[in-house]
Amino acid sequence: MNSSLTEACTLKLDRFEGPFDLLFHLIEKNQIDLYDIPIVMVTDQYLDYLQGMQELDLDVASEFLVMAATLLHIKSRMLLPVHIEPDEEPTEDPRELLIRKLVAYRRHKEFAAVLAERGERWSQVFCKLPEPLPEVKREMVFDVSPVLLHERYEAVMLQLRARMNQSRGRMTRILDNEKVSLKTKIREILHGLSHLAAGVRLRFSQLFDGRVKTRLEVATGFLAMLEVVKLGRATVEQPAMFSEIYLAPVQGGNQEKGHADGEGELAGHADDNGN
Amino acid sequence: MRMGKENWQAMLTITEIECILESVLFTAGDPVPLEKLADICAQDKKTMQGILENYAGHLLNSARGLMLREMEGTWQLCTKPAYADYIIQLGTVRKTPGLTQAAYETLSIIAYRQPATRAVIEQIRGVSSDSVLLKLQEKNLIREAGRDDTPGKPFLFVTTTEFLRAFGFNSIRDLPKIEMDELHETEFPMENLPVD
Amino acid sequence: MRMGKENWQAMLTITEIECILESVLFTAGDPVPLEKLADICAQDKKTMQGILENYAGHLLNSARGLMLREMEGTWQLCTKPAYADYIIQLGTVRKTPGLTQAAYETLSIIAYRQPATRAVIEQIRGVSSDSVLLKLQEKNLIREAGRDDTPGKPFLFVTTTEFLRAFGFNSIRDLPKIEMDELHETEFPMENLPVD
Repeated sequence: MNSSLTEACTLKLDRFEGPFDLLFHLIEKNQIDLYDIPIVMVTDQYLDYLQGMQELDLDVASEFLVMAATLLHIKSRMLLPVHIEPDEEPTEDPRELLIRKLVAYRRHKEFAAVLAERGERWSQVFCKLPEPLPEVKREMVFDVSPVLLHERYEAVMLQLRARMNQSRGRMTRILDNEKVSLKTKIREILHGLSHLAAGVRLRFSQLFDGRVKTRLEVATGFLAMLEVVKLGRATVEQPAMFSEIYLAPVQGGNQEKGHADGEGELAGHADDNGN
Repeated sequence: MRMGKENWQAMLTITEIECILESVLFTAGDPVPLEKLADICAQDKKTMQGILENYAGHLLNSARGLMLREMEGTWQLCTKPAYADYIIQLGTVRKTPGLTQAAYETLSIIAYRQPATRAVIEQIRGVSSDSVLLKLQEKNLIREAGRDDTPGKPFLFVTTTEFLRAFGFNSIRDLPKIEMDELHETEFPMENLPVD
Repeated sequence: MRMGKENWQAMLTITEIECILESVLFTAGDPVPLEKLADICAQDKKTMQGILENYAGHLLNSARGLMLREMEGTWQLCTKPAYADYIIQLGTVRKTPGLTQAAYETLSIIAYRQPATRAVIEQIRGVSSDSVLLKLQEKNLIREAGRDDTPGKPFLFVTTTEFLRAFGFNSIRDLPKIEMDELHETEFPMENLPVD
């Protein structure tokens, strides 16, 4: 079966959709009783039609040829004398199957006409495009759950704990970055203080290398200075706002002890941060 | 809450429900399922069906431009065919299905025998039906619905809701009873008569 | 042809014209200019305007779900506002839980820590809780009970009798025991925690 060929031939075979359609045309044209088809006449007319097609140099679709063969076969069986054995059931009419198929085809052909008519009528009916609608939120029946209440509280408190740990972690990280330089700066200050000539004060600006001075380093140095003051190893003075800060070493017998304490605290400080 | 709503809506008269239906179906445009309408009007499905059928009859027999149609348990407002000539002047002309005889034949076979394979269709029509099946699918009048459990696993074709809409059927059960029954009862020895 | 059409349509009754208008305006959906309607119904503009105004009044005062509105020389069918509540139910209804997760969280914090200020609730939840507190008050599950004796004198929230009733508690002591006593009892350094 070649469908494109078939399609082309169907078109050429005038208005006939297929062999059944052509047969039907012949039956209606001759006002034949479908249930008692004069097979000889119909077959002849059918073949004539195909002949006409060929004379017009038109290809005839295979389906039409198959039907022609079927008709000829039925015709030959009709013409043969029927020999019936006494106890044999009467042989089926050779036309039986063809008739049944034609009946089925006719019903669908009739309904096809009904559909065409209905389609025409209902194409006169128009509908309207839908309007856009907002999404509706409808609240469910007010159901509450003590269990859910409890669960949510536990969950939110756990989240809180996690958040606290997180921010603790953040602070630790900041100190981690800072601790070496802070410790170093304290050492630098203590070192600077211990190597001052008598009566000379340490200038805060002295603590920084002018080329690499960063805001963070200055802040760290400032913290280191405060730490040193807290340790009791120095006093600070700033004569005016935004002016130089001077560190004066605290003299006395507690210097060694203070120094040791300072180192101890520094070590402890570092350990805390390290954990 | 829910109780209160139902009590309140139980007081709706039939006329009020018809007003609700008109406004709701107008806005929807598309067919609305019976269940949805019953829910909106706070009626049980059976009562709603009755109200809708009554309303449809009322629209049909009144001096109204609209009518109500049912399709497989959904309801849609549409215009009466009588006013098509006026509506077409709006300019938004929608062309008729424009099907060939072959298409109508094929559609008829699928409608009555669904689900139907291509082979069955071709046996009845006596002619190859590939291209016409494709056309019908393009027009959304039929669709594939799985495959048959026979050798080759051929596709099964059924009609669509668009088919019902285009031809004005409520459901496949509403197809006119043309004495097809006889056919359905007789087992059809298709294979004896070669078509291809 | 045009002459014939006009002659034929001159015989249209007002009722017939109203049917045409209904079907035409229904199909259009959008507003239709007076000129177009006059053309379709084969009336002069002035007559058409009169018919439309009359039809609009008729729709407005009848048991109908639709009405006709005029906008700058165009006419449109639309639903009456009275049916908005029904129409809105056509939309995809998304059911929201009676209480959102945020509401449960907030309610649980108030239940377990009452009386609680908004600041405490927000510190624990880590998010601003204004709207959820308002919702819970609307639902009458919490209420304000005086003010805290801290700077700013913030409101203190406690649960209500309705809360007990809704959750089936006899008293606040019936709340399920929290197994995180450690957490529950610890005083949190709230001020360290940023509220997002």
